[in-house]
Amino acid sequence: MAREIEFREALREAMSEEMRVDPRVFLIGEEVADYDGAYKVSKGMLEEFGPRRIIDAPISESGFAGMGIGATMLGLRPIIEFMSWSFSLVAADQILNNAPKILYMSGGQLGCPIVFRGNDGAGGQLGSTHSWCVESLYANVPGLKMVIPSNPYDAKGLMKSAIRDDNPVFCLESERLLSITGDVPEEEYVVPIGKAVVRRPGSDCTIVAFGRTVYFCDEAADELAKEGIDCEILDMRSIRPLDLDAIVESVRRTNYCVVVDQSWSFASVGSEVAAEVHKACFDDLDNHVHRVHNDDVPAPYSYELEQEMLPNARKICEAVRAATYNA
Amino acid sequence: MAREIEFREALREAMSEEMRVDPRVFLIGEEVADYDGAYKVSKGMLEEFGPRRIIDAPISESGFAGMGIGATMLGLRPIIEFMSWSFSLVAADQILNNAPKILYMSGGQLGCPIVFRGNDGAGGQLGSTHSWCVESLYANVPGLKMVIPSNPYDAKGLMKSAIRDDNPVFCLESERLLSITGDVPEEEYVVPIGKAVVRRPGSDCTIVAFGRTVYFCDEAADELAKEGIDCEILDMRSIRPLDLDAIVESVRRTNYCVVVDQSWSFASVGSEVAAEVHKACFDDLDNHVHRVHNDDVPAPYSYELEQEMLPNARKICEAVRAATYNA
Amino acid sequence: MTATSTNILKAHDVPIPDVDVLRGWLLDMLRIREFEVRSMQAYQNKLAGGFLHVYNGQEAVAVGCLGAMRPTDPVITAYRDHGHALARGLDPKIGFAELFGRIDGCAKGKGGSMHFFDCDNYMFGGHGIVGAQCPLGTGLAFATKYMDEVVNGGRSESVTACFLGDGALNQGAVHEAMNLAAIYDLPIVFCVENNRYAMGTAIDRCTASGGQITNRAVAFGMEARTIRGMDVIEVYREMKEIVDWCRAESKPFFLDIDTYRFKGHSMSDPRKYRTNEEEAEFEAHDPIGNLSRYLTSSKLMTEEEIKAMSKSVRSEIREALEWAKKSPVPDMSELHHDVYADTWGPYTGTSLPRYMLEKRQAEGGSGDGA
Amino acid sequence: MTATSTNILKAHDVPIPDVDVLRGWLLDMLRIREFEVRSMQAYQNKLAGGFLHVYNGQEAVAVGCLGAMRPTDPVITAYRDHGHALARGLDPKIGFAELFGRIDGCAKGKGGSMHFFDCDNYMFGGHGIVGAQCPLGTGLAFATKYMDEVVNGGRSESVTACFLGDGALNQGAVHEAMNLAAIYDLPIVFCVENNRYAMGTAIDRCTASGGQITNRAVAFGMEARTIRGMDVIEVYREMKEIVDWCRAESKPFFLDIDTYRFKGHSMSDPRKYRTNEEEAEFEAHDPIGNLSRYLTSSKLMTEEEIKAMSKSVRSEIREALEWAKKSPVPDMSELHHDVYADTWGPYTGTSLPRYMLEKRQAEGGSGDGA
Ligand SMILES: Cc1ncc(C[n+]2csc(CCOP(=O)(O)OP(=O)(O)O)c2C)c(N)n1
Ligand SMILES: Cc1ncc(C[n+]2csc(CCOP(=O)(O)OP(=O)(O)O)c2C)c(N)n1
Ligand SMILES: [Mg+2]
Ligand SMILES: [Mg+2]
Repeated sequence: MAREIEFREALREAMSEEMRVDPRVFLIGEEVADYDGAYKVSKGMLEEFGPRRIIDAPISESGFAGMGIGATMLGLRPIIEFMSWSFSLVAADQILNNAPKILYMSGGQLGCPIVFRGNDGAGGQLGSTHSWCVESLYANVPGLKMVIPSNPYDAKGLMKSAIRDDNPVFCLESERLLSITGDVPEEEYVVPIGKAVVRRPGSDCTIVAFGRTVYFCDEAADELAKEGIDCEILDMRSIRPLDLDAIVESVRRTNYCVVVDQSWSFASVGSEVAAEVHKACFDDLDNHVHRVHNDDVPAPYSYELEQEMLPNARKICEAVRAATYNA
Repeated sequence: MAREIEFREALREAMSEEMRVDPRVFLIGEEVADYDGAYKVSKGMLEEFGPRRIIDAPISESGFAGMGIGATMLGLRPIIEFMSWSFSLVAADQILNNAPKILYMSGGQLGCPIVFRGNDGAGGQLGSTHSWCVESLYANVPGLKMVIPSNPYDAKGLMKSAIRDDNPVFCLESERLLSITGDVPEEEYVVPIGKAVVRRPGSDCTIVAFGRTVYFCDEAADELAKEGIDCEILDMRSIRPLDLDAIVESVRRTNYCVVVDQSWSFASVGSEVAAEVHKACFDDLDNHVHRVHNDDVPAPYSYELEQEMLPNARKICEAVRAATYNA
Repeated sequence: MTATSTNILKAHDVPIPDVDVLRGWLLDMLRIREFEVRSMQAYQNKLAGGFLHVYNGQEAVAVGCLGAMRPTDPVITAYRDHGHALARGLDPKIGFAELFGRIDGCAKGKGGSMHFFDCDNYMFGGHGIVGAQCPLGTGLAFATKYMDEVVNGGRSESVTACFLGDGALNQGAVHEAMNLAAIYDLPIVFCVENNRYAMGTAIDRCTASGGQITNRAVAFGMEARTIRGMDVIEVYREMKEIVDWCRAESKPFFLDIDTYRFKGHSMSDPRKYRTNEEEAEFEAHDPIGNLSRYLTSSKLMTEEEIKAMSKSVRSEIREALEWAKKSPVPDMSELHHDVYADTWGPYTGTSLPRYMLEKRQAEGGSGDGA
Repeated sequence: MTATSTNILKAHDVPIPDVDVLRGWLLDMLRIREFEVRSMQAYQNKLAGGFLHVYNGQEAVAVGCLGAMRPTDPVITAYRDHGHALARGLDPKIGFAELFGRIDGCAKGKGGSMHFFDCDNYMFGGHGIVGAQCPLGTGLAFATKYMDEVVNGGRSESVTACFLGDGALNQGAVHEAMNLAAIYDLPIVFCVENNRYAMGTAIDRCTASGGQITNRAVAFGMEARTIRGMDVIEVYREMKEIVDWCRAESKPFFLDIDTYRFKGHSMSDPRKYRTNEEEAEFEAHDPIGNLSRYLTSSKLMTEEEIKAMSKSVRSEIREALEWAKKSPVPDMSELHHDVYADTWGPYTGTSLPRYMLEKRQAEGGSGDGA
């Protein structure tokens, strides 16, 4: 039985269900308790779990992220909410130097089962300090996993997997998607970390998409369909591990590939995909992998400039046409 | 007239010469003054310039990096020494959210002419928190420039360019290279940011190298020469801007390309090079771009494990052989 | 406070400025208030986007503090920055244009509400990351001192005002900045606009020793004081003593200013974390009302004069808003402009915003952005 | 200190432990000293690499503090960590093996000198980034309290000791951690090993209020005290009072421990920033000498007994070192082991280090790393 619920509700259900069965799980972040969450993701959770498990934090990202990591060393399984991943830069040392490395540095003595989650990407005219797409910044680091759901079903399923995972998992949510609704089963399920899904089958060009960009791709694919270009959209769902097999399988059929990544291009998830696809499909590709990214500039405030900066449908169409020699 | 001087002396000469002509330039960092620098890069500078311009800082990277950025807003041109780039993660917000974006956020009112410099990369059994190669972490961000010299000549020339540049420039120095010597002219010169140089001409395979890896590549090229594979080594010198033209020019001749990057592979400078070379040289490449990186694990302490983790000559040989179908 | 210099007055000896100055402050506060009221409307009408944090209720802080400073003393603050920029002389129309993301904005529409920069008036932003302006603020103070003493061989002349919220007190960078200011003897006032809440979090819930935040200064052996922030004259007199002291001594100071934001944290805040009674109590201490009452009761202005001023502010702000609405959206070429100071690849260098260029042209300058 | 619980002794009432305990402390301190002396030699002989920060001179701090705690009270520290690990019971041979980068090390040779972990003994590292262990330390205290109170519905039983250097006081993360400990009432002692220098920087050069660092606790309304750190009995008695109080009250405490490192910051430090006279003065207060003198003058041990102990420590440590030298370097397969807890791609899961597996096997456990 499925119901239609919001993306934020799906996240909340995942957290609440896991907290019901595992007392070691708790949620901490700014405004997550009394205020019901800055974006209402944790709405009502204080009421159910009380202030010992739903914890309001001071504006000390480095402090409370590090506190969570420390708590894993004695067996707790924290969920750390960053109001926005944009605010995680002040905690970069804790989340990149400690969480993903403690297992290694301790020679296997101590794992770090922790979830870091929050809004990622442009939220709508938030300007350049508040619009980080941290995936390309942070995915470079081994020892962490990273997921980026595009719909309520995946949001819930991936969040449950993340909480159960014995490694640090970075969950990237888009503020622009929090209010979208989608079918989510009543029954228990998880979505495995590291598995992509074909969001739209097609034969002419593979489009590799992450998170919110799936919708831009869909829009573009509708447009391109009218021109007779039949696109296959892969919703990657995870960034680390990256489901390269799924991409390769698709590209072997389509012989063309476009990757759409909402972060900046240089040394990005998009460059990684392009490099790996060229490696795995050198003889299959009839053109080089085309990339669509945020423009390589700080995020502007102006609505018009921001729209132009984003990896929008127009840019995707242009890239697919160019990639498939239909330009 | 050239003299042979150490890499660290070359850096020091660059800073001192610029400080002599421009009173707005100053150096701040931990132990840079009284202690003569943790790695003696700033040795003697306190004596020449006094404690108002060579400034010992507390262990507050976020604080003094931010202080430097603030000082640019009134026209100063700070040089910020991170004892190691590994310690810059606690300052990530200041160096990534402020320095590269203030010009944009202020609509052109305020540029940020600042140099951040320090040791980057494995220093020799320093373990996983102290062995960061920040290039793949930070190069994603527009608004900054990044250089990575491999020898005293470039170290001096690039540092002078960096200090004169009106943008934030990240200078990545390798502790392992600080003591190497090389010819440096007595006369004034600069090395432009964004220009690669052919370190060794060759016709069979282009090797794209950054900083310290140039030496690993040279070692490998010697070995490969014995096998009849004639490698061309490009010393990129700058990461942002990346001199793609130089790579393309070479690959068009050799038709093969290996990129050697001392950072982790995922979403890295290496993936960027691979992606862009495939794009620019799709019809020229006779094989996909091969990549050599640090192994995708936290830096281990053990000497043997660390040597194995690094992008060493053996791995480069293997990659070149594979790339050129000589495996 | 151990002021050794002789020409420093104690706050209670600082003379109340003459009526022209007081009138100017009233005008400034009215202008800020009206600007914010119109900003909220514009936000609701989708003329402005992103986050909007208004300053209603805190006007006496910016106006009183900046009133005690020289126009060339640097100022920096967080994202609740309209008041400081206007008090420093930013033309409201340039402010609105920024808010609407238009090319005539102080940041060409690239910065938005959180990034009001106006460097000609020594206003250095407008910063969105909580606390991150504090290291920058120490940098401003470092720079004035360095310029005066090291480059020009004179004595330090300027004092920097670095504003921050009570919530910012829990960011590590703020502590680092305070330590730096202390050890390098930087002339800077850390002005905490203690409006008792960080979003929905009352200060004592997440801030240890929140009842006495001057304790945070004790950590660094820094002079500190708590003052009331709803009376602009009081703010001015306290700040005047402090700024004079910082200037004379070249030392930092920590100022805890008790104030209140009348509206929500941003436009999406339903303010469930506080009562109507509490809000009403503070609204009774409206800084504009306070100064108006003082002016009328001391017979410096009549009610009619104040009403007239209020009315003229309303029309000034309405006109500014209309002007801004007509400003064009930035050309798409702006996207790659102002990223780097120089021109390379897709980047087209940088230039000053239009209002600054025009000012320079009017002053007979070359007008280029160099 | 406002201890309300009745069974808390004031430091001066804490009884001096009986001779077996004191003898144990002497043994611990001798063992640490000898371990460090041999480590330095091994470093010079290139058996060890990376950075080596030795603990000579500070032994009374680790031994005295941990002596006042329960063996299940968590401990965490920075990179100068050998002393804490040994005082907590890490076998010196496992320590040397780690130092030499061998598979028998506590971190399989992957961590090195700066990362001595020994979680069976509640020793949670060994952390290289200055100050970064402090948020982690609050996390340990949070976890014990949460486990005791929330998961098990009882009352908080454990106290965490979080060691840091005086230089770490200037890292923002330390302040954030202290605030968190204060607002969540976490049972943790921030033990500042105030050895007066951060590398070459004397404390008052870069640390505001460096002459009285307990001021840093005032900022958070946290209880604090300065104690002398060269006499293990004194350290123990002070720490005992404090730990008992933290346990009873579930509250944090800030402890400033006056000590001295006899050697350089690390092996490359020529110590030009201080005088021979200063060093000699402190060496006269060697904590080992202090305790030895106490033991002989109170006729608890004879000089001969101490000499014999010292000799037996020397041979124990020599044997440990020889043992470690024979431990194999890690197999190259270790490179991709312990990166992730699970197995995927090139990663081969994780397992406990050998000495822990053996211990579990000896105790009849399953011995797998789960
Ligand atoms: C590092 C960081 N964390 C979180 C946020 C989100 N945030 C913006 S304002 C704010 C509250 C700040 O409160 P305070 O400092 O008291 O300033 P006020 O809004 O009251 O003026 C928060 C949590 C942010 N911008 N930066
Ligand atoms: C964030 C960071 N910055 C700089 C360093 C380099 N560093 C290592 S130890 C040290 C001095 C620390 O002094 P203190 O905290 O007093 O500890 P002590 O060495 O005296 O035990 C410095 C600067 C580091 N490891 N981490
Ligand atoms: Mg506030
Ligand atoms: Mg010290």
